Amino acid sequence: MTDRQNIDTVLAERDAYNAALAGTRRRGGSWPALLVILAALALFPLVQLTGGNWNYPLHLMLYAFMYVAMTSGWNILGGFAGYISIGHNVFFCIGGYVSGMLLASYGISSFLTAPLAGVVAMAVGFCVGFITLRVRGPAFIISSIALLMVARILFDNWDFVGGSNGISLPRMELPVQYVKIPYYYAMLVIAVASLVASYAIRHSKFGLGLRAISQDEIKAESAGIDTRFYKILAFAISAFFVGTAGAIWGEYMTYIRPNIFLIILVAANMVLMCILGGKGTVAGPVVGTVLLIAFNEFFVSQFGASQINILGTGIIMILALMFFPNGIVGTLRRRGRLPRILDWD
Amino acid sequence: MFEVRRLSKSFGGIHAVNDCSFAVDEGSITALIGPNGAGKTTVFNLISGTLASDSGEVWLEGKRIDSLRPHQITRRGMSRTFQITRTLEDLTVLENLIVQSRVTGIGGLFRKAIGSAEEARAMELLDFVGITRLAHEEARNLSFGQKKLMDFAALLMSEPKIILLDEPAGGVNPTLLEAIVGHIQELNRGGLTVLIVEHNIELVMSISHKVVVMAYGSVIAEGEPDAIQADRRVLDAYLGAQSADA
Amino acid sequence: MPESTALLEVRDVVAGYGRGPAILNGAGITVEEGRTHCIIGPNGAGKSTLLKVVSGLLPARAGEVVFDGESIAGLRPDEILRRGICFVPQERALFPDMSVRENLRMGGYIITDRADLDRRLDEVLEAFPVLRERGGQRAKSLSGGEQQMLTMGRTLVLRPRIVMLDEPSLGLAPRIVSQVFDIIRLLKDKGITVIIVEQNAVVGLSNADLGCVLDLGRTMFEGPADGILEDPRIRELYLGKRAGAA
Amino acid sequence: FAAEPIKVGASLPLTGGFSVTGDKHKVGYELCVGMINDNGGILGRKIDLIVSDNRSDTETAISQYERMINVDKVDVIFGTFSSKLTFPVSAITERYGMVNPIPSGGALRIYSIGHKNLFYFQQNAAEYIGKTVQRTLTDLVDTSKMPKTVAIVRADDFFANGIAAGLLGSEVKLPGSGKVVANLAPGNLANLGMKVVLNEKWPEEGFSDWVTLANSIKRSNAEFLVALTASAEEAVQLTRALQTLKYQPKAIYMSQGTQNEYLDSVGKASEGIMVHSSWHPAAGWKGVLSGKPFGNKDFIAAFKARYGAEPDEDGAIPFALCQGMEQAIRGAGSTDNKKIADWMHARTAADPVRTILGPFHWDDVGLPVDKSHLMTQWQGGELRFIYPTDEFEGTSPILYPKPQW
Amino acid sequence: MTDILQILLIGAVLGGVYALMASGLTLIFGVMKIINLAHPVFIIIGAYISYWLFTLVGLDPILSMPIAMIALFCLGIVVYKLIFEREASSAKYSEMTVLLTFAVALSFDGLLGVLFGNIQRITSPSYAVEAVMLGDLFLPKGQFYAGLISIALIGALVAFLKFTRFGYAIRATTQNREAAQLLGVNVGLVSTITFGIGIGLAGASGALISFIFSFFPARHWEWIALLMSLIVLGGMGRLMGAVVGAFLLAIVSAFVGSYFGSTWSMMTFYLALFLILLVRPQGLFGEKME
Ligand SMILES: Nc1ncnc2c1ncn2[C@@H]1O[C@H](COP(=O)(O)OP(=O)(O)OP(=O)(O)O)[C@@H](O)[C@H]1O
Ligand SMILES: Nc1ncnc2c1ncn2[C@@H]1O[C@H](COP(=O)(O)OP(=O)(O)OP(=O)(O)O)[C@@H](O)[C@H]1O
Ligand SMILES: [Mg+2]
Ligand SMILES: [Mg+2]
Repeated sequence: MTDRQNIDTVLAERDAYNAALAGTRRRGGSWPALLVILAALALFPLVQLTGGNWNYPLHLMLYAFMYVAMTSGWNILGGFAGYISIGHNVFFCIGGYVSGMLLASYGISSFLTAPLAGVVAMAVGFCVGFITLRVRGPAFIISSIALLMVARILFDNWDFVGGSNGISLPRMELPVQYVKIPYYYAMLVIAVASLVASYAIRHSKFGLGLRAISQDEIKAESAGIDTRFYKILAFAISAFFVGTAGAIWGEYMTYIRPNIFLIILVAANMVLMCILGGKGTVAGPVVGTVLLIAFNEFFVSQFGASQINILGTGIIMILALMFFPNGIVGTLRRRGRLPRILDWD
Repeated sequence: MFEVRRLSKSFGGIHAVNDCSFAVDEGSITALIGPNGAGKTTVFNLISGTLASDSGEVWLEGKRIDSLRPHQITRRGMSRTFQITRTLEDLTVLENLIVQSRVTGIGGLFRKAIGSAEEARAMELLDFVGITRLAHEEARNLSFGQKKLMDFAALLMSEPKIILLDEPAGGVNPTLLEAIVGHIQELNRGGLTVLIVEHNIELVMSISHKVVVMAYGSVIAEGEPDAIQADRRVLDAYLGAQSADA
Repeated sequence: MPESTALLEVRDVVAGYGRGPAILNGAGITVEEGRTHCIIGPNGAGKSTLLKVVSGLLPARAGEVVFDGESIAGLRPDEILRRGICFVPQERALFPDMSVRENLRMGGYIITDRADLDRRLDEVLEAFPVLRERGGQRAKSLSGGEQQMLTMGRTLVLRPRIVMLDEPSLGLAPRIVSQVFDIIRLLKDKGITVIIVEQNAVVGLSNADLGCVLDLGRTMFEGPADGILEDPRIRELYLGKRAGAA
Repeated sequence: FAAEPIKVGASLPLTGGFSVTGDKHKVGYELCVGMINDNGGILGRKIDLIVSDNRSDTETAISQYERMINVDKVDVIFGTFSSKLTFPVSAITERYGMVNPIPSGGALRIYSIGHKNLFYFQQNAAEYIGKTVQRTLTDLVDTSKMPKTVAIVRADDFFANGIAAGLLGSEVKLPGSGKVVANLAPGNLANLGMKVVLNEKWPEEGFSDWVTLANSIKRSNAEFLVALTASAEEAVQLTRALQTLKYQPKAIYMSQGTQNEYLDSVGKASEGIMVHSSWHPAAGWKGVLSGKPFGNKDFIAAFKARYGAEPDEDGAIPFALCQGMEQAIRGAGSTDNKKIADWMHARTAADPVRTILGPFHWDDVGLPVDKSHLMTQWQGGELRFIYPTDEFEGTSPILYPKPQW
Repeated sequence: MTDILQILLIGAVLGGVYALMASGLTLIFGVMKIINLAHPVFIIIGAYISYWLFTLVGLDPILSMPIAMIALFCLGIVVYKLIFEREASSAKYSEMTVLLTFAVALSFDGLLGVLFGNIQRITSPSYAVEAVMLGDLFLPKGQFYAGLISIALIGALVAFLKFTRFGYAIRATTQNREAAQLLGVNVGLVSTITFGIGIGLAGASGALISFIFSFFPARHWEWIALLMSLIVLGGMGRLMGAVVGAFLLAIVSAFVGSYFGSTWSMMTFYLALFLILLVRPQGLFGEKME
């Protein structure tokens, strides 16, 4: 039998025990470093003046910006609210077609119409969300795949927009070394905007509500959160960024057709990048996007583009999920090893 | 202030709630008791809008609320806890509390998630239920009883006018329970209306002003605690031998 | 205490979840064959964690778990079950879509001799006539009390040497609570050693032979149940003042 | 040691839906480049061919040409397979002022958006293939035995839609601006006096319901079936389904199915099926390689010697393309794409590019002038060349009506 | 009338095959809550096994079905052990596995592509292009045999679950994993074997479709949505639901394909899915979740 302890000792010990086990609060990110990076990105296109051919790096970077924007957008619904959509490229497609058709028919540049394209995507997101957000978990994931398939069939058979053959868009007449720069900046702006939005949401009541929804909707409702409205709003906002990115991408490609946008791999990329980086974190989409694109380039340069590429992506993903189940950002944070520059939550 | 009229709900063939009516007076503590499966939790679910009733009405402060959605009901000042605690597992305990605080208008949506006044209040509540150290812990890591305590603290965050407690004592350590009961009574004196479901009969009898007894989905008795405790039907259906000893 | 009577000896266990801090810091319990034990302690003390360690659901980081003279630390839950330790967790552990009979049959999953199993099933149905009545009904449609009986009945099919129940009275109406403790006595009569964790400490301890107080992840006190009930300090720290009135 | 090699880049669908043909394009390019290098290269420089696999995916194809042009810094590119991939790629090559010689990409729309550096290395745009179908039937089939009804089914694919537009006589429009590129009315089927009893398309990806489609065809009772498949694989699937259901029309024409793989997969069921082609072993075209005559016969011999197998259309076309580009680089005297384009545009009927697919010269948009497709038919497990009857020796008579399954 | 019967027949025989394709998926979902997006890729692996056995040694795909099944059963076990087992304790298991299976699908897609190239294949046993005539109606033999075998296999599976001790364990694990574990079920083993069985069924259906559909590694993406709509329609995790869903949708899609054109036949599956989500989210046979 243990000796009988004094009540006060026990109470004091309890306090000590509690202090020892107490969880620590999160730190904030470091802003100056981010601003430096942003400035560097903004100045990067100047390299074209050096006379070298930097078109491919520019292409890769704007491609990465595009995915940052789409993945952050996706993250608002998939990460914060916990509704994993494998059909978000539908909005990518809608954005591309709205701006693309305006460009092809009236010659209005996508740079002007991209926000409108985003708004249309948002509106469609609103309507779709109204139906599909009634179910959650596996059923929602499946419904998102079905949405993708339905959109594909509809676009393939919609003659007005050129059906499955698509339509080609007028080119911007610029000397070869400058031709990527406008798109570079446009994508950069969208990416930064999506990150800012994502940050703002993450730190707002709305974001907290979404995270509550991702955990337990009934509980969230009874806590006074209008879950239906929150979810649909999240869906619409996330569609906005994906749609805007699609608008610019369409003009950049100078050609739009359903199978550029509506293949499952595009959606998969969004999901993968987000999960790899850390779902539900602000920095996760950036980390995931950069890593995945870097891996992909690595494979292409080492082995040429081939099936090995797909195999490699798959294996990386398996390993990432097994060893970083909360994404790189999420897992590092849990272990307290997250560099401050990535801690935006 | 609050009234349930002829509420019914069935699942498949089971009439979980059957033509159930009772009223809760403003500023009172009313207990809802009854055997397992009597339909108490279902009544809570119907009142708070978590479930849609088959028929019947729910009135709060002179307005019908049975067609409202749960969050609308919460915003009218009626909050509840869950018998099987529902926690937002990935959120920290602090966030679990903050989530319950009131958000107004679209502008409010984009206000800072954790305001400093809210945080102070939340910490105060956590301190009261003795889990301050867990404030930044993810809620999934709490023990059964700790979740119950967190749930209770969170309920108070929204500063409700009426609270529905579904078995708040189950799984909570008796020492702490006393403090909590004391707190509820104090709030009640400040004007809070309480409807409580509880199997801890001693607790029920000591704090409630009125007791409503349910069995098989309907109210079988209603009245002052003493009268209820002496009621044969209640004894048979609910209390059994054990309380006869007490 | 003579060594020979200890059926299960848990000593100086250190355990925690994942990479987290140690929740149990030298907890232990000595379980004597054929006696009923009650573990009490504040919320988050580590009571459930201790049972999880014994049942093999959670690995211990240090310490010994000796059952019947052999160490069972590191074994899988089903292996530990085969040795005769059965654990009923805090959440009711039924198979909701299986019938009552199928649930009972699952209780004897590790019994390969069909005839023997049938005999045991009969015995259990004899002991719980309600279960025979509801044989074909799905487990999830039973009331809380019936579900608890089913859980216990299922344990009886197995005839383990030790049964560990985590808060068996949780959420049950007083009438059913007394039934549950009747069943626990029945188990004891059949020679089964019982360990219960109870927040309803007074009732728990008064139905047990031995008690154990767990706090801060350590065993603070171990001894005869009535001794614990009467100790004023323990009463103040863990049982609540009200307990005195009971 | 000689000068820097000439880098040539090509992105091909080596895997994915177009893999069978894509793979053969690689073989065709490699054979030709290998022979040029054996002959000492061009302008004293060896050729370094870089082929990458775009998995039949549009975005990958685009990105690979970007990469080849900007990172690998290729001097010349060879085109990719299929209209679907060529359409977007042509925008990239145009932007960088690269000549885009196209082995396969016959849809008229590709040539209607004002690109200046495209050169098509087959007989004619897809929309005009119907002419060959029409002439084959009018010239070779007795009017009284001519089918009266026709079912036209097609993949919802660029190329197949192009052929269908010609056969059905639709307008070819640019969506968006709505500009009409060509009005093909009344269409070859109308010219043949046939009534269209079924007009159906299937999605370009993910279609597997061939039995239902075949059942619809059978229910239509059409005497002539036009099946515009986008790939050899689709041709195989459809043939098998039709065979299972014992649909017995008087004639079947397919847009794909000249490949040896087709024969391997359907066997005797191929008997009597007509497929148009750009190339046939019997065609006696005379070409030039490394400044020396190198005709179709030489190609077949070289192919057999190197790969031990019979070549087919999909090996011949890229070979011809490479042959043409060799002449163009040599003619331009440099790998400057501007000069190459000018040289190619300057070709005429009298002074064409000479390849194993015959002579080529192009109009402003890059389509060949004065050439038309061949019609072939599977007969006794061999692809026989049945039309035109007057261009070369070795024409076989048509097998009509198609024998029953 | 003959027309209608004919279309019905075509749909029905295909339904059998879909049912088998979906049954493994449903089983795995039911027991482990894994939405196996890699299921179609395993089907394709099964198809490759039959293809090579047919091409190299001339073994009939129906005869090689057991081989494909056993091989895939083993593969399933290996994959489970390597990848899924360590996740099984994670709180977000169900969600994680969606992504993991996706990654597995991607990896096998790539691996098969490296090994065999993304070239379309199909086995050609003689019955693949023959039909049984029933008066005016014909029944494509390939589909007919495949449908029959599928139904037999599903029947065997149902019996296995209902009547064997292991079947009991599987069902118990489905309903309450922890409870099953505490009653002495080695849930790790049960999960492993169940996963193996599910993948084995994928292998079997792969062998059967090897002579019905042409296949290549990347083809599996096209089947994911189709299979998913079947299991959602029936109620996720419900074996009988998946079977009924498969027949229903196959038949409806045959009618849509016949009367509205082939382009729209796939639409049947997705629209059905949306409809069911709208009207009865738990599926035809599922029970309402909270
Ligand atoms: N979602 C549901 N589906 C089917 N039956 C249900 C459902 N919820 C409750 N029931 C049934 O309705 C009846 C009333 O249940 P309820 O939970 O309201 O009882 P209770 O009075 O809260 O009991 P307890 O004291 O055990 O919590 C029970 O018979 C229960 O089985
Ligand atoms: N899964 C988990 N991960 C991390 N920490 C946990 C987990 N489960 C419990 N804990 C922590 O372990 C401590 C003990 O928990 P345990 O469940 O054993 O308490 P308990 O004594 O059973 O309490 P109660 O009476 O409330 O059930 C608590 O402080 C809790 O925060
Ligand atoms: Mg209840
Ligand atoms: Mg506990």
